[in-house]
Amino acid sequence: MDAINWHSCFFLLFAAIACGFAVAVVVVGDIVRMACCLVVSLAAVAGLFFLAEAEFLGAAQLMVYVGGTMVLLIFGVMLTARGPFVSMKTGGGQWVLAIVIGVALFAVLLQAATSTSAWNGPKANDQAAVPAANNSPLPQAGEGPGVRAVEGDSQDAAGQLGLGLLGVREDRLRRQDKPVLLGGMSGYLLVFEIISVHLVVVLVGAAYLARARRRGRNPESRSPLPDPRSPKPESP
Amino acid sequence: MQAERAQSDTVEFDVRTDEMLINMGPQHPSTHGVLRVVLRTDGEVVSEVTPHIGYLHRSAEKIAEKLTVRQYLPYTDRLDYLAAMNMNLGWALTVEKLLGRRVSEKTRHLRVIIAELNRIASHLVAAGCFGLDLGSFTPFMWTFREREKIVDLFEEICGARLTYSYLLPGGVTAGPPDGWFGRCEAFLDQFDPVIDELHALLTSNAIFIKRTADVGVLPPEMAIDYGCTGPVLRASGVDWDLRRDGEPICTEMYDGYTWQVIAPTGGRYPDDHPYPPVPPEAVVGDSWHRFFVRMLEVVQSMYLIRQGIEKYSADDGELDKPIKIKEKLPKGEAYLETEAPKGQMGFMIVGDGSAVPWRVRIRSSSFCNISPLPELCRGVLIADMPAILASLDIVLGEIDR
Amino acid sequence: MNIFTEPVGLSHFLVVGAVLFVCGIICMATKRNVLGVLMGIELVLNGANLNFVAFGSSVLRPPGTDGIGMDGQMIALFVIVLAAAEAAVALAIALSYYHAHATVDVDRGVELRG
Amino acid sequence: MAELLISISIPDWLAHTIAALVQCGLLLAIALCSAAVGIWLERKVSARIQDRLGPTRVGGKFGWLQPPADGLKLICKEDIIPAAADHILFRIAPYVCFCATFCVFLALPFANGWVAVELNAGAFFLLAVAGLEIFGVILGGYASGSKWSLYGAMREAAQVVSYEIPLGLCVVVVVILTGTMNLVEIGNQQAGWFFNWHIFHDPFTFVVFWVYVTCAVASSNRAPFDLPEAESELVAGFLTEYSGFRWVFFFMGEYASMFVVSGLGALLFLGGWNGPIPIASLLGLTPDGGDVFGWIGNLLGMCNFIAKAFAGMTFMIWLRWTLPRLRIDQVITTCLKYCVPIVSAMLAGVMLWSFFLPGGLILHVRSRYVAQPPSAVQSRAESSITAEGGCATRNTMDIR
Repeated sequence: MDAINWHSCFFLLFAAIACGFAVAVVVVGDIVRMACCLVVSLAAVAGLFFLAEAEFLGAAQLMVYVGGTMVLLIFGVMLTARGPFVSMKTGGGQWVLAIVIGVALFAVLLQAATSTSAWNGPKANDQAAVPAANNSPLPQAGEGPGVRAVEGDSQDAAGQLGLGLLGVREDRLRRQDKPVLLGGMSGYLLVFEIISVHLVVVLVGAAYLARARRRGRNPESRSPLPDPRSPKPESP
Repeated sequence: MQAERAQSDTVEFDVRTDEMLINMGPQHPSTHGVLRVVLRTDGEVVSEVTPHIGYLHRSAEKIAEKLTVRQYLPYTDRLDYLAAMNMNLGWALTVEKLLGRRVSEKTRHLRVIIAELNRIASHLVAAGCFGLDLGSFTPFMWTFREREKIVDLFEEICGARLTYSYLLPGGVTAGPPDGWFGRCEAFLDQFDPVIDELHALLTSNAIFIKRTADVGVLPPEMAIDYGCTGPVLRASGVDWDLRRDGEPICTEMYDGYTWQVIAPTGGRYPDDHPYPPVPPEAVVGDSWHRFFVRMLEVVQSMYLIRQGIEKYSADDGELDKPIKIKEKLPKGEAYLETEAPKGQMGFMIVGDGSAVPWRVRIRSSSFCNISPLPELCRGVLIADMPAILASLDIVLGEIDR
Repeated sequence: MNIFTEPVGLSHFLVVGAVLFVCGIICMATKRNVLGVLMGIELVLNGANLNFVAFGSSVLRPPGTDGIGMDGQMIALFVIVLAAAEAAVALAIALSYYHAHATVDVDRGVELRG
Repeated sequence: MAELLISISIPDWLAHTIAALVQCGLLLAIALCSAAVGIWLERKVSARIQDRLGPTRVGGKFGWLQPPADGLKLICKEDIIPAAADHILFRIAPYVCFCATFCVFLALPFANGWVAVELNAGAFFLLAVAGLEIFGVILGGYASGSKWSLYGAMREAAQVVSYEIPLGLCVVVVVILTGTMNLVEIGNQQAGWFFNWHIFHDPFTFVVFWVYVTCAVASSNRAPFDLPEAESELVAGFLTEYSGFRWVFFFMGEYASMFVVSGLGALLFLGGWNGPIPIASLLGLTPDGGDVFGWIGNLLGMCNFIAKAFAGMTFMIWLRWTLPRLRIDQVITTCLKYCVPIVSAMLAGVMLWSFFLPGGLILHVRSRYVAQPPSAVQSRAESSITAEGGCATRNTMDIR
């Protein structure tokens, strides 16, 4: 019984949690419990990111998704709760239809995922033990001829991502021999700018959409209670 | 006028949530006893406040029709249990007014000393509970440490620590033990720095000012309309204190004493008091001024006590003895209001010739002081409600009687 | 091929991504609460994200084959950020929907007016 | 650790699990001890402020055993779950709260290299996990089923979420200064005398430190920002329905987060394990002087770090027992109208400062790294921190 592959064990653990709670989100009726199951599922996905050597991304997922978006949803649930957290039931027919479509879609995806051999991952025999947690040694400085696999230094993913955002595609720099193409290695600077402007517009729009309804225009917006004993003479 | 102002600056509310009816009390820690306040809130903003009282009603006035005037004294202690001496004094003065008697100079000076000592104790409790309601626990501990010393002094005189039954109609049961005045002066001397500490801790504290300045503003006309009295009235800029402007029987007690009524008339306090200046945000009549008026009254009371001790020891007369247990009351009625720490306490006695009064009516100062609460708390945040309540300094024993 | 001893490959990640994706679709289809639909969308986005990261990571592929490298993580980062913005707008719409219909039941939104 | 166990022929997977359990146990011990000492410290310091003695009876003259006594008492208390409560959520809320704070201990370094998991994006991970604590509170508030606890929970969620932004920005400022998010690296760069600390690095960071203190106090819900447990209005906020052992977890969560936040502040601004006077390097207790000396040097560093963390906690306790509480809208306005603008301005300031004047406030002669073609990564990886007499070589990365 050769050595346990820790990487796979943790993968199975996080995958089980992610899928289990994703199914729980679908099954559970009460909206708040649904939100909690979703939170755990997203946290498990963040774990999967850590396992796939995307450390910075895992932390980003934890912070933005689980910390931000889910709190937003929980606030939404609390603000729109009507009475004792009513849970709306859907008819049986819709469930059956949805599940049939779901299973069909899943079968297609499963077939696609497992059929291509290239994706079946490194075989145990033709490769040294998968680096579970240790950081691979620093890339040798020597310039290999032509394209060769760069061992992404997971230790420095955040640095690479940051540089990528600023336009320097560091991981591609060393592998491109022809200087003329070096110019083409532009990173994501333009995309980064567009998205930041887009975010500002979106959030201002969201704030405007949910603005106060109290004043004027909306007829049925309730103004604060008429003061029964207000000193104004005209009150009966 | 107040309603419009409150309505216009109600916090612009983002999302229309359901209005919540929330019950604060009767066992709520910040309602000074058994007061139940029903809040109608829209999110954080309080749109309607309705206080419910009566949980501490013991029909004190009905019992008075069964007891003679001297036997009823312990009941007056239980009205405002934080200032029992002042309640006794009010009852005693009313009986003396009914009987048409006056007490000797020495007794008068002793009454001034003890009444002012109890005023300091009551104001200390008010300051401590105010700090507690705003969230800082330390002033509560400091004020109660000082109050313990005053209560020790009272224990030496009459044996009790909260409900004293000492100032009887006609005189006092027994004079203070020797050396009592020395200890009294020792307490006053060490009390000065404590006042400065309290000012540093609360009055000039930025967060305290932010929480109390311009909160629960009670304009003078509304204060008078609702019949508020005492520090609540004076903080709204009405210069009215029964010890100086009251009936002759009250003002005679303070003859020969030099002191000042504390009220921000025209936005300024009487003399250039040595304590922290009034912050710019504070509006006359807000919670901050109510707190500040009490703190300055404590200083005035200290002057009065010192003068009282000098006059008492200079006078070589005799302390009067109280009236007989079964003293006959003349046919007729007498009503007198005296300046208690929380406001004007009114006692009305209707005598029908026998020793037992035919009817007794008590006008409570806290009852009137709490009546503007719904007006003050309209459009205010939930966190301000206890702050305003604490600034009014009410005692439920007195309200429910 | 005992899963515990074999190193995990790309297809395993893809399967998990598919499960999340399908759960999201079913959730969006069956939930009548606006916020339930929103949560379905979150699941779908996460499924997609997982695939991006799986393709981009160097560990999951046999050494020598060249995946999409850092682009996977980059796109996943953008998806996360945009999903947050999308959730904000969706919540704003849900709140105004709640204002108009006084309920969050999706089936009530049948009129095109207002 | 695991190799040690394998060597005595324990099967491989068992060895790894035991090693992992030992490490977790150690971390849990640190978290609980910091909470317990925090409780004792709070009682003693608040007593001194209020002219009283604090616990003196339990365990010797200074009441050392008061925290365990409290814990025992709370464990024996009856565990009440209100009828209207949502049972499952009610039960898991305290554990979510405590785990969020406990996770931070994973990445918090106590000395050079003494850290459970040395993450490359350590600072970022801390911020992400700190955001999870809100769930425990919201679940607790919602699950208790009462209006008052829901109010408390919503207030706390609004407060912590809004204070996460300036807190994050403060951490970003330090990350810009040091060029790395690896907490151990941040600590090491402040080696040497106290003027090497980041707080004295430049005027902007000094201001950012005080904004960090405000946000730290607010995000761990300590006075004067302790709205959720505002006794006077909401009785005890979301904690009203909790009693006995569950309440202990919330309580531990709060004190552990106090320790964590002041620890992080010490690490980012006050030099972490580097004391004002670099005793360890003066006495030659540095790692290159041999294993044992290195270990002792680290031990000194750890004491330094814990002392600073407890100094931070004492400051928070001192704030709590002197200042009254702020109203909810004042809390949020201080965050959005004061903290965020100030930190953003300082962020811009620090960026300009570190671009033009990469040296410390006391301008040491700094040897800037000449950028080697073409890969900037290599220059950064090979630069090493040599502390010769306090002149730290700063490894600024040149971005062409």
